[in-house]
Amino acid sequence: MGNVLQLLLAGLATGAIYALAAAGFALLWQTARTINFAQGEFVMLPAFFVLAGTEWLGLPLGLAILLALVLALLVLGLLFKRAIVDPLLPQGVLPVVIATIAVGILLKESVKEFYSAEAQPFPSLVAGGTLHLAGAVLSLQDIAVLLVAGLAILAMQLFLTRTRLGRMMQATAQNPEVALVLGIPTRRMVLYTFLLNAALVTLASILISPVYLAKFDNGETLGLIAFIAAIVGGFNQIRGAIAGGFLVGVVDNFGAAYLSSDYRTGILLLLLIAVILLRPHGLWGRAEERTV
Amino acid sequence: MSAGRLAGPAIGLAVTILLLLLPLTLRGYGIYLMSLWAVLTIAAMGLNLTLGYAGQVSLAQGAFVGIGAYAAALLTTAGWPLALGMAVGVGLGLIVGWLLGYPALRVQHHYLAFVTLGANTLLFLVFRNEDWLTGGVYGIPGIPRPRIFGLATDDPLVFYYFCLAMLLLVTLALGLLLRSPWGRAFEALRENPVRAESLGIDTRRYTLLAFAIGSAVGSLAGTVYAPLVQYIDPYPFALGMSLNLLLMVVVGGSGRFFGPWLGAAIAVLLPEWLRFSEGLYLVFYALLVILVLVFLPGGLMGIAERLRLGRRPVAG
Amino acid sequence: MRRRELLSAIALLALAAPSLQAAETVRIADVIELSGNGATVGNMWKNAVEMAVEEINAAGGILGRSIEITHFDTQSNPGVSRAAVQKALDLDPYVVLGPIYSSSTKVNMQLTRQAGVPQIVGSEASVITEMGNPFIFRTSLSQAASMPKLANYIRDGIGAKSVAVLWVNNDFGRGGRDAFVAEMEKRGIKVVADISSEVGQSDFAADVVKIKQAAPDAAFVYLHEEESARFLREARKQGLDVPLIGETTLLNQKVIELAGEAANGVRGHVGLSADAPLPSIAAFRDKFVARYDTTPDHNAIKGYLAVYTVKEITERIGGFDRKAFADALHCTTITLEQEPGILIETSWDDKGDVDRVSFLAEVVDGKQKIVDTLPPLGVTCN
Amino acid sequence: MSALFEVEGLSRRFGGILAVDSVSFSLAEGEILGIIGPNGSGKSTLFNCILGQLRPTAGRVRFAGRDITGMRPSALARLGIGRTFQLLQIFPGLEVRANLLAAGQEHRGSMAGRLFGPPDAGLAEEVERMLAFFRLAHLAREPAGSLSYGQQKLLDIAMAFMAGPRLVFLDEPAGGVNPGMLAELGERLRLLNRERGASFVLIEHNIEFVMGLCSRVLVMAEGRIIAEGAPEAVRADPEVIEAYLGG
Repeated sequence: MGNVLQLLLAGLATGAIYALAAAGFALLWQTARTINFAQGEFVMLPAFFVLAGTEWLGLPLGLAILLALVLALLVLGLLFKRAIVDPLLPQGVLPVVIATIAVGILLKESVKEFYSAEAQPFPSLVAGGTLHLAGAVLSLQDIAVLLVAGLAILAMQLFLTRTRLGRMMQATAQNPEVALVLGIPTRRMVLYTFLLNAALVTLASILISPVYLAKFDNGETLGLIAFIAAIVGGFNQIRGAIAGGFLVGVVDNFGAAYLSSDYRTGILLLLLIAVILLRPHGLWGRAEERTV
Repeated sequence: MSAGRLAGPAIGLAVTILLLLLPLTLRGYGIYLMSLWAVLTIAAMGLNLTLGYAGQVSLAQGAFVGIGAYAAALLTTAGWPLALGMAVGVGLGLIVGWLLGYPALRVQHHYLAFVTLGANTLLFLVFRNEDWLTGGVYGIPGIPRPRIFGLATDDPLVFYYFCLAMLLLVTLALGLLLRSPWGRAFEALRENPVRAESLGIDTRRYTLLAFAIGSAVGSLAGTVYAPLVQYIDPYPFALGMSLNLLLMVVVGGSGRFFGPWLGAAIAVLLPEWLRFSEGLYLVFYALLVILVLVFLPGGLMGIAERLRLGRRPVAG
Repeated sequence: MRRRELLSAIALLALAAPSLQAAETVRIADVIELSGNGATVGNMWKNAVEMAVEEINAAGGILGRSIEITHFDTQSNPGVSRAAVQKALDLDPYVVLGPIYSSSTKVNMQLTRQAGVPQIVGSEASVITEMGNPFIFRTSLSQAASMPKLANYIRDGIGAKSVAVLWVNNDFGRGGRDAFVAEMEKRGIKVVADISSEVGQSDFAADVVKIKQAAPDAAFVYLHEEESARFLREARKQGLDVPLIGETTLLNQKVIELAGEAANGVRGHVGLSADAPLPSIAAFRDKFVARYDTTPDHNAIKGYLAVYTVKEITERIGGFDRKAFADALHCTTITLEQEPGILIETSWDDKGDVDRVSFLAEVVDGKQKIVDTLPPLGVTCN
Repeated sequence: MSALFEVEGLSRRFGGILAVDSVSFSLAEGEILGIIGPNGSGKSTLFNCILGQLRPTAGRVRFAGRDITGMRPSALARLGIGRTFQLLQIFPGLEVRANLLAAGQEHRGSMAGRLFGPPDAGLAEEVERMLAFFRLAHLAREPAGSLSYGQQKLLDIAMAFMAGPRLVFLDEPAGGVNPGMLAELGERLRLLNRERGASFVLIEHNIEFVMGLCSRVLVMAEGRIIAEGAPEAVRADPEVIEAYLGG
């Protein structure tokens, strides 16, 4: 029982990170028809912005995180949109997919060359320590990850549904033509989406790196699992993608513990393929009427 | 105009002579690189059929190279001739490729990219975990080089000519295929699947065929790769090779017949050209891919076409 | 550009090849992981090789000839490593050093064998020296040599009757796991949990739970550096109270740095260690730190002693004959008195396997502490 | 004379909305039938249900005595049912000639024949005829995407006729075509009808075009057929005027 709870809680804590990455992934798809194959590297990078801030510039952690956020907004938000997506999207979805594959390589290799090929310890914002709960153990870091990620997801949902700006972004995502007719500055809304994604990956990066260390190739696994999460949950619906993140985190842990550790990744991939074939809009997604 | 018309054959002749004679001036490493280029070009031409001509994205081509490589390695180390390994490898490639096509009937574009990506990783896991068959992480050592009409190909130069001959055969076969109505149906599928279907083109069947044939060509490349490196394990056939093959096709020019020749050449030679940059060559490569995508949607072969004004696109 | 390079290389070789003996330098090729996942270990090796070469050249070279070292990057990729060895052989080197990754060595060792060039590698997979290749030599104990020592420790030192084994599912991890399990069976120790994990895996919660459920007397953890650190943190978090046993990597300084406090209490066997209680190693460590501003690991020691092995054996045979070199490096021992650069007395058997003392260590207060020195297994030579 | 083509009680529901509400009509060999109606009256949905793009919720479709309900578009095409789309649908990256070859190649011979047979699938002459008929011969080697809109429209229609269909569905053939070209287009269609005996069903907004071409007209509104008859009679029908003005 304690073990089951342990796996569940650990799965949820990791799943929270997947959820953040998957939500950003879904946002980009909804609003800008952008499939970001570099989303994993996007999560990897901000941790190195922080490390560059503390190690190279000698900044205190808080300031370094702020710097990382600003850099992420500029590079992973603005620059990514202007230099990659804007010129390529008119050619279709596929060129963007291929370009983001290249972006992923670029980010990964750049970090390796210009920072380090080695895994880096990353400062935690939370004190060490653990909490025992019915035979399971949670570290304060886990609790912080769950709390912060949960709050961020909640805040994002409130922002998207309750504020004027958020609703304008939603409208743009759902039907850009109509949004334009309604006088919504859709181009700016699309830009905001990219910025929001950059903020989400920065948050994910800062939450995950103290636990799993910062390393240039962390994005490979993380990106793959975030895609699976988004698609399994339903990536035309942000709520679906978030639920998918938690689900995938939990399934991964239970699968590894009770099914097969050899085929650990395979279990998730089978889930992915089954969902795509049987329920392409995802478990919690909205069915998109396929236009012929 | 007449000069433009002669340019194609003239370039072809020059490239052929270069490919035949250049290795004579090279030592082991240069010959190995050219052999590797020939093998990767075959694999990329297969992907170019699926992606460039039929418009179906596949991120699993590397796994198909693996299927061919394992078929060849297992059979030749058990004493069977490579020809059998090739037949089995290509046959397996056709079957698994056909199966991989089924998801493409339901989902397109990015979804298809994910499904095929998942398939690649699953196949990799099978290569790695089913060690009773594949030798698992230990791989298969001592893969012999074939004898062609009684001639041993142990010498790197002789084996290079074998690789080149395979490449030319594949190029010829694909050229004929793409000129045939099948090729035209593939292109119609890429250009406008709904219209193609309304004109009687069975898009389901052609989609499956595009996957099966493109994948089988990838497997054929694998059957040459195994005796080239003489040792295989699962790692070369993970997602990385699929992504690299995809980038080769795109850089060379997706849907351009000779695009993979150029794309593979750049992928193989770029680390050499950028030797001064040490590890940075991948950064440059990624930048090159992005620049090509943004500024040259037709890939590098697209420039060649633009330069030869008056010539038509290489279409069926 | 490439063609010009090749042509000039060919011209150079055409001149140089027939009269290798007459040249003033001796060419050594270093084929090593400079990029890719193995960049960390590869650069340790490369830096130490550079250091050794400079020292030897400054002291007059080998038999009066200075070493000309060329590094080739395997990109941690077996296919590329084969190309890199091919490229290295085009330079007609006297000896090839590296690589470290066993998967790469297995692919490229065939080439040096065909060319008749001795290859001194940093790989530890058992299979490398089991193919009857007369030109392959190790710099460290193979998995087959380390595991018996570790197994004895688990039986005698820990007193375990049952163990769990957690390994990384690649040729390194699988090779170690297979050798380990065989040794356990020989000693009648039960393997109660046999858990594979992925390269780059971040979440080890399930793995720790599985070990807990199996309730073994000890757990043997055979992962790469980052994964080791992530596992140790998760184990500490879940309060896993089983002795955690490692082989070299788990007690590595990098793991300790990454895992922090969670590494304390880890025990195990260490083949080579920069913390070994030997003055020669301590001196090497200081030199390395002074030069590169980073602590050397066992891979640095391997690279360093590989170069000094070339020097010592060449001086023994009195010339630059590759075949004689390979013969002389079989069934031999290099002592510290003969060549201080060997750092630690090392013997090679008839297959190219290494034998030497090794250590039992424990992580105490964030430092690897050597608690015992184990004698060599004893070289078998017919 | 038995009908060439029959639709019987065809319905299609989207969620709560009945987009096509038990529509029935038939068509004789050689007939040109026009379907008109205001936007959103269900014309396109009707076409899509007939032509295999959408599965009808209820109803039957028969062609030459055979039940073709729910058959895939390519199968319908091979039976001799061609179509064009509301928006231009060609293969822009292929040459004009290749567009026509692709349009005709699947209608005869076997898959093996298409792989090992001649590259032009024995359609060279037919392609020349079509190019001449639609006055596109001088553009045969141009990429179809580089043609003017009117030329592309002609190509689009030429493709639908490549295989000599018995029945062709035209979805707004006059849409976006300039008046000069329009007369030409009508002329070509009439000729195809007369010389090849092809029957047509066309959806069209351009009432003049429909009246000039069709022998019979159906009027749809809110998913149902509200009027049917000769063009003049329909034009005078008060219910039709109401549907257009009131819609």
